[in-house]
Amino acid sequence: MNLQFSDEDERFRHSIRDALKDLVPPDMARRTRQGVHPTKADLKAWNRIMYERGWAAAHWPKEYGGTGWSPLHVHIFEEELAAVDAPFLSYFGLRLVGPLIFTFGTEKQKKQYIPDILTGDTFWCQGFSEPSSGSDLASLRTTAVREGDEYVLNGQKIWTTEAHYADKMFCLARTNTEVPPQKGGLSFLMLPMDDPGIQVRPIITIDEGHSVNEVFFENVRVPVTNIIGEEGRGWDYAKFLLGNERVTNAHVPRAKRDLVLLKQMAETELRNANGTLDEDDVRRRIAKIEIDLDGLEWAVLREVIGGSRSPAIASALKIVASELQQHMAELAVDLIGARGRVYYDEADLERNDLAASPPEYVPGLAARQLFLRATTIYAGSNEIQRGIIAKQQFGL
Amino acid sequence: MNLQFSDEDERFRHSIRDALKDLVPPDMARRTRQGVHPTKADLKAWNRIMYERGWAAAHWPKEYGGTGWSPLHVHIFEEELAAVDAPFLSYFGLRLVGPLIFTFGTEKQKKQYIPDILTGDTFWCQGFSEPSSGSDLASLRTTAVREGDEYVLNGQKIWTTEAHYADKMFCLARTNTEVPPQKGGLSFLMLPMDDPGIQVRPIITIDEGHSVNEVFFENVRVPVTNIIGEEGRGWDYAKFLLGNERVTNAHVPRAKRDLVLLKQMAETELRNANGTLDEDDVRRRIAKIEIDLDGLEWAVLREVIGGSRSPAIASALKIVASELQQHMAELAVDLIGARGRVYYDEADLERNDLAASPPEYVPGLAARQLFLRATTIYAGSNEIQRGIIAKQQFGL
Amino acid sequence: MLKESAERFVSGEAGFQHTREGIRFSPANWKTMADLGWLLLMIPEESGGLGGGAIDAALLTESFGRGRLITPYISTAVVAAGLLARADDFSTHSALLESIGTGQALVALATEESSSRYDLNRITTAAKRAAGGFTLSGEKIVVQDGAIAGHFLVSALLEGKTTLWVVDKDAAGLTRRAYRTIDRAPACDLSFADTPATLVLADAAAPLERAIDQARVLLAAEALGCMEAALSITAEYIKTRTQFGRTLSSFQTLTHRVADCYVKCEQLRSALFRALSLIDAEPRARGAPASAALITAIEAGEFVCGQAIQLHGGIGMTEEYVVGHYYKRIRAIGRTYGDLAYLRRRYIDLTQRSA
Amino acid sequence: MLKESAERFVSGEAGFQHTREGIRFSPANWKTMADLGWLLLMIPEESGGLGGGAIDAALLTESFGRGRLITPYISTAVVAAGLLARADDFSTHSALLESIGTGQALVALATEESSSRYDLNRITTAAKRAAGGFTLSGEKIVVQDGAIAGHFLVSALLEGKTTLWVVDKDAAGLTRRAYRTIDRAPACDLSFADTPATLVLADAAAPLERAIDQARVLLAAEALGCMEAALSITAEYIKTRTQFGRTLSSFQTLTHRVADCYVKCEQLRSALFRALSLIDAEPRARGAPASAALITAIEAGEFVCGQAIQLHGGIGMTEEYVVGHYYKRIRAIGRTYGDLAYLRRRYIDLTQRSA
Repeated sequence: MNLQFSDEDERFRHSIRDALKDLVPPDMARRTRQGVHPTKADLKAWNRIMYERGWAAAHWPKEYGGTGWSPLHVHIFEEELAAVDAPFLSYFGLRLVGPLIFTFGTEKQKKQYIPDILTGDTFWCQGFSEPSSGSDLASLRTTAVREGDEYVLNGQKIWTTEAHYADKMFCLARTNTEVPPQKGGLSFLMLPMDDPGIQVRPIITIDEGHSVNEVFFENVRVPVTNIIGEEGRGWDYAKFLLGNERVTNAHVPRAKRDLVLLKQMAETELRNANGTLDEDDVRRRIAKIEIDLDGLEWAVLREVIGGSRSPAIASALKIVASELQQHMAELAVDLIGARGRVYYDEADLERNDLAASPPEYVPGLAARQLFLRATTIYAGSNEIQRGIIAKQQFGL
Repeated sequence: MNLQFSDEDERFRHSIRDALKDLVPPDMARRTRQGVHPTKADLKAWNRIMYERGWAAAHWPKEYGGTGWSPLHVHIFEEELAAVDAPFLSYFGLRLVGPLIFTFGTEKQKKQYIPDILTGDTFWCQGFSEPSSGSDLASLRTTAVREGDEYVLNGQKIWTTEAHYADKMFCLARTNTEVPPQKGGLSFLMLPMDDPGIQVRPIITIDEGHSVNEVFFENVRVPVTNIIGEEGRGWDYAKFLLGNERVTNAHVPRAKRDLVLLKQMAETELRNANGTLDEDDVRRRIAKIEIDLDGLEWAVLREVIGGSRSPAIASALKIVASELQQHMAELAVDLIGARGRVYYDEADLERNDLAASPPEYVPGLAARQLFLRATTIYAGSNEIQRGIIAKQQFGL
Repeated sequence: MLKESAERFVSGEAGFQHTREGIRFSPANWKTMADLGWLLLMIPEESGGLGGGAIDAALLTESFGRGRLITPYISTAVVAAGLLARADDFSTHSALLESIGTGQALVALATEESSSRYDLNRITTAAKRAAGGFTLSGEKIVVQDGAIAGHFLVSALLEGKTTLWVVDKDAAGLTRRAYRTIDRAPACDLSFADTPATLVLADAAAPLERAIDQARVLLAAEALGCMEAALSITAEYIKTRTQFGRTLSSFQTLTHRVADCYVKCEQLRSALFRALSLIDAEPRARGAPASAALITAIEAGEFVCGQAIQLHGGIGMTEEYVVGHYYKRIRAIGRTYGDLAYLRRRYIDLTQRSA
Repeated sequence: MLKESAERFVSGEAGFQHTREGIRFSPANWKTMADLGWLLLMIPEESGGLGGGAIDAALLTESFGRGRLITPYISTAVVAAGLLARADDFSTHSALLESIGTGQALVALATEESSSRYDLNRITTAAKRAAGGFTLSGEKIVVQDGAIAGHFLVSALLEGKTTLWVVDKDAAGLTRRAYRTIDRAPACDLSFADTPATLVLADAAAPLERAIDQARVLLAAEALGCMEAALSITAEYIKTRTQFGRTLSSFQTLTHRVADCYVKCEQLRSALFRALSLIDAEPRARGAPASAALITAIEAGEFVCGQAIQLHGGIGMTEEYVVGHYYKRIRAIGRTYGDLAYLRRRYIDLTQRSA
């Protein structure tokens, strides 16, 4: 298999690069570089800028407001976005519920939800995980009991990213507790987050940041028209979403940008360290990361262009990408010496009042390393992925 | 816990060191350094030399021909032996069946077998593993059916080290197939290897060396007086042997000597490589090995002096020691460049007609690295050891 | 006896389980530690201490690790007290040492600078003779326990030599910027502008290295405590947590991971015992095992406490739960008295280059 | 089509399964390969070859890996043929190139010396003008396929430049000491004493580096074949082998290990595709991915084929069984056209130091 960017691809890349020049506000770019959890204001502002250029949902078909670009062009576009430190647009509307709605939803639902997803006026969150479920969707317990034209929702979600930002949630609930979730028991429902029966409790993660939440449902009444697709097909739709994620979850464009920054940082620190850092070890670790990342990119491009070759590939990509993110974050912290144990408060960062007078790249690195411990846990822990590979690829 | 060698220990060490000076014939020492599987002639000759000084079974009680030294002195003695590249005396008589006989055997058995073990006139091998058993002694199938004053032995052993050298074998066989091996079904029997019902087939390992064998029994008749201890207690005796092995299997004295040689070799190669080897990486790998080995030695000394603290320790020692041996062997091969892929025949070695005009330490390194892949498999694979730890230490 | 008393202390009022709402330095705990006689444990009797050894102190710090205690014990009671006890002019500093013993004085060591990377002699802070004594000028960063200390032991260059000084927190020309570290320990940066200082050691390189080797070994002991606690909590957790209708402990991958963690703990324990046995040996024989112990602690700790998070899954990632705090302490331990790069280089210099 | 034909070849008469009694170079196989047109596959059509690309050759070597074939394909048909096709004076060497194509000539590359450690320019063998031409003096070690070759391409210094020469095995003053490598490939040492030689390249550094980058990528492809075969044999083995009354595949630790191996194979596959796509790029853009592919092959291969032995247990350690042979081939692959230390340094030079 030969895979090279054509001249046309290169022209496309340059046109994007030109268009993106100076588009990201500098403080927004700095926050992205520093790995701060993006603020809602940043996300909304950037979503609007992208929307105005028709690029909010670059990966969508044209008819729903996307660009209609080829997967390879979308990939190039995302690389260029990452290269200018653009914030990552909120995932849940544009990547998850949007495609779910335009693929399985009614015409009315498309009209009602899609435009606000594109503009960023409505933010979404995803209610999948539950306290008892961990990596196991089959054990979901939240119930949606039909009463007339409504479902009555009771239960609890956990690890709900951006629930504290979100205007709406789409979630999995058991619409039929008589049958197992895999066999028709699950459905996708959409609900407004300001329903009085919904309570959001922040979960502070070990980086002391707030990006995930617990969400409690107490007799939340959802009109039956808020179901996506057919009742009982939630399991299938969840698999559809996971299929969409197989490539994006590798976060290659972002990782490539991080590697550029990491290499710059390493040169700076190596220069300053003047022999007190272990240069060969640093260079070897960078080389290992770069080799793995180049390989990962190639694997993703093969998926993007050639379509999936094996059900185990997505799991392999997840394992490699998550470990790679961790290794990059670990190396970054190792480069900065004793400053790697300083706690940098995001407020200090905004006030630019920083302990240990660090270079710009220092604050956020230690917190980011801590937060990224989660990458080998979430979206199906790496142990789960190994189980999938053993089963799917080898029948073990 | 404070652990330091006393002045008396140091005096002991020096007395041994003086006594060992020039005791090992130079070609024998070279073969030991080169990691050649020791010849029977070497083993017999060295056993005799040790015997004449009363040191063949340094770790045994005085009454059976040992030295009666403290475990710490035995450890020091073994270190000094390793330091002069003495061959490792054959394990099975001196380490295994000897103690089994003097602990559980009859007076007659002691008189009959112990003297020849001490002199090295009788070499033993151990019949434990079978094709179907791997790490699982409970699935042994070799049977010893009592007929009058004899057992009739049928079955097969595998991985029998030195069976092609051995004069006698002690082996586990099922004397009662009605009860499980753990519950009285196993016994230890001793047999002469020249019995016509015994067939030894060499197994060539991936280093192309011959140290292990398959052994087939066809109606081998063993007098009932050749049973060790009581019939049916084979399982307990096997555990007794494993207990004896918990420290010796770490091979610390030998590994310390290997590390000295490895460090010398590294300095030579680094000097010659003149920048083409990755000096920092080599030094870091040596440091890692040394730190782990020092730790292993300390763990062994704690066992030697303090006695066992936890049933999981032996498994931990086995895991660490086996991986350490592999890492040392791998580094050694990595140091010698393209010569690391040359196959050195033991015959070439003796004729000193060697490919790629290597330094003395080169031949044998590649084969040794290959052979040591077995360390994580034999004596209970490292996976088995992890299972033991999980169960014994954590009740998992 | 010390061991039991330490364990009682940690499992009683002081440990993480009981201070979860605000995991931070507790003056009350410190007072108790003073009352128990722990704060001058390692100080020779002739200097007013208990004359205990590093083995005793290691029992304490291992317990502190287990209880995830935020305490300036190592910085104040081991490093600072140890250095003050060896002061060139002991009488000048005996009162401060005594106050450490009663728990009234907290003294932090300020050696790290923007580009020292743990090298004690790679500093630019300078001492200078001034009217009536000496002053210091320069900057120190990430001073362990600096935010709560009343005095600082500060390294500075004088005539090309590394010297050690004591500075009062309220001294003229001293600016302190207080903050905390990822493990919730109090820290600070210090900026000296002609700040009056009193000499402790005119030739500080060797005593500093010795004091910090002690700190390294005691940090390794604390790491062992963290790891043991995190591991035992994890082993219990997987016995009860169910997934896919089975307890997690029925998945062999997870139980074998626990076994791997156990092996790492045992390796650290051995390295630690070795370092403790050689802690009073000559610098080379002391420095290599001390570095080896901390190297092992950092590597093994990253694995064990990292896997404690991994095996817990999501809950392990939360600030509310305890295992993440063990992990963060390990991360901080690995960046206090040397990191892996520094310690490995030092170890190699001591063992692979001729003296 | 090439892929299927390669697989048929390997699973038919040529593969390991069928030559187990004597795993060694087979002249009959070589003849078949010549008949199939594989031996000048990568040679441009104008030089008498098929004008195929490295991707085609990689399909072959991956199959050879899978079948654990002992073949001088890379040394003769890729490296030597490729260099001869680029000879300064093609007409002098076209006959030898043609004989490679027909399978009659085996040509081995002799570049490594006692202290070159894979650096093509770190040599001492010298060329010198003599009556009627040139002669070489010096020594080469571990010449891949040297024991069966009829000619050698030999690197030597002439006026400070690395030059390349062809030498007949029967040339005057040439001593050959034949032996084999751990993977049962035929090798030799060569000693030249005023040995007559014919010039191939007067400025050989760049073409040699290019030819060897091709060899590296094709070796990586062969490693992938070894790994895939070892892994699939292992996965099947653990399904049937029982221990403690259960199949090995019921132990999650083992099935997850298989999954880890799969991930490594996929990583290598990606690195390989990348290197193949860039194999004709300029030296820097070609060299980094070529090195990366072989680095990945060596590391992933050590893991996958090592675990194939581990998961088999004792049987995997025997010379009679196949997985050990895959492992040994990986070990040899990692010491042929550069080892990890060399390749990493080269990769870093190409990617982290400015041009």
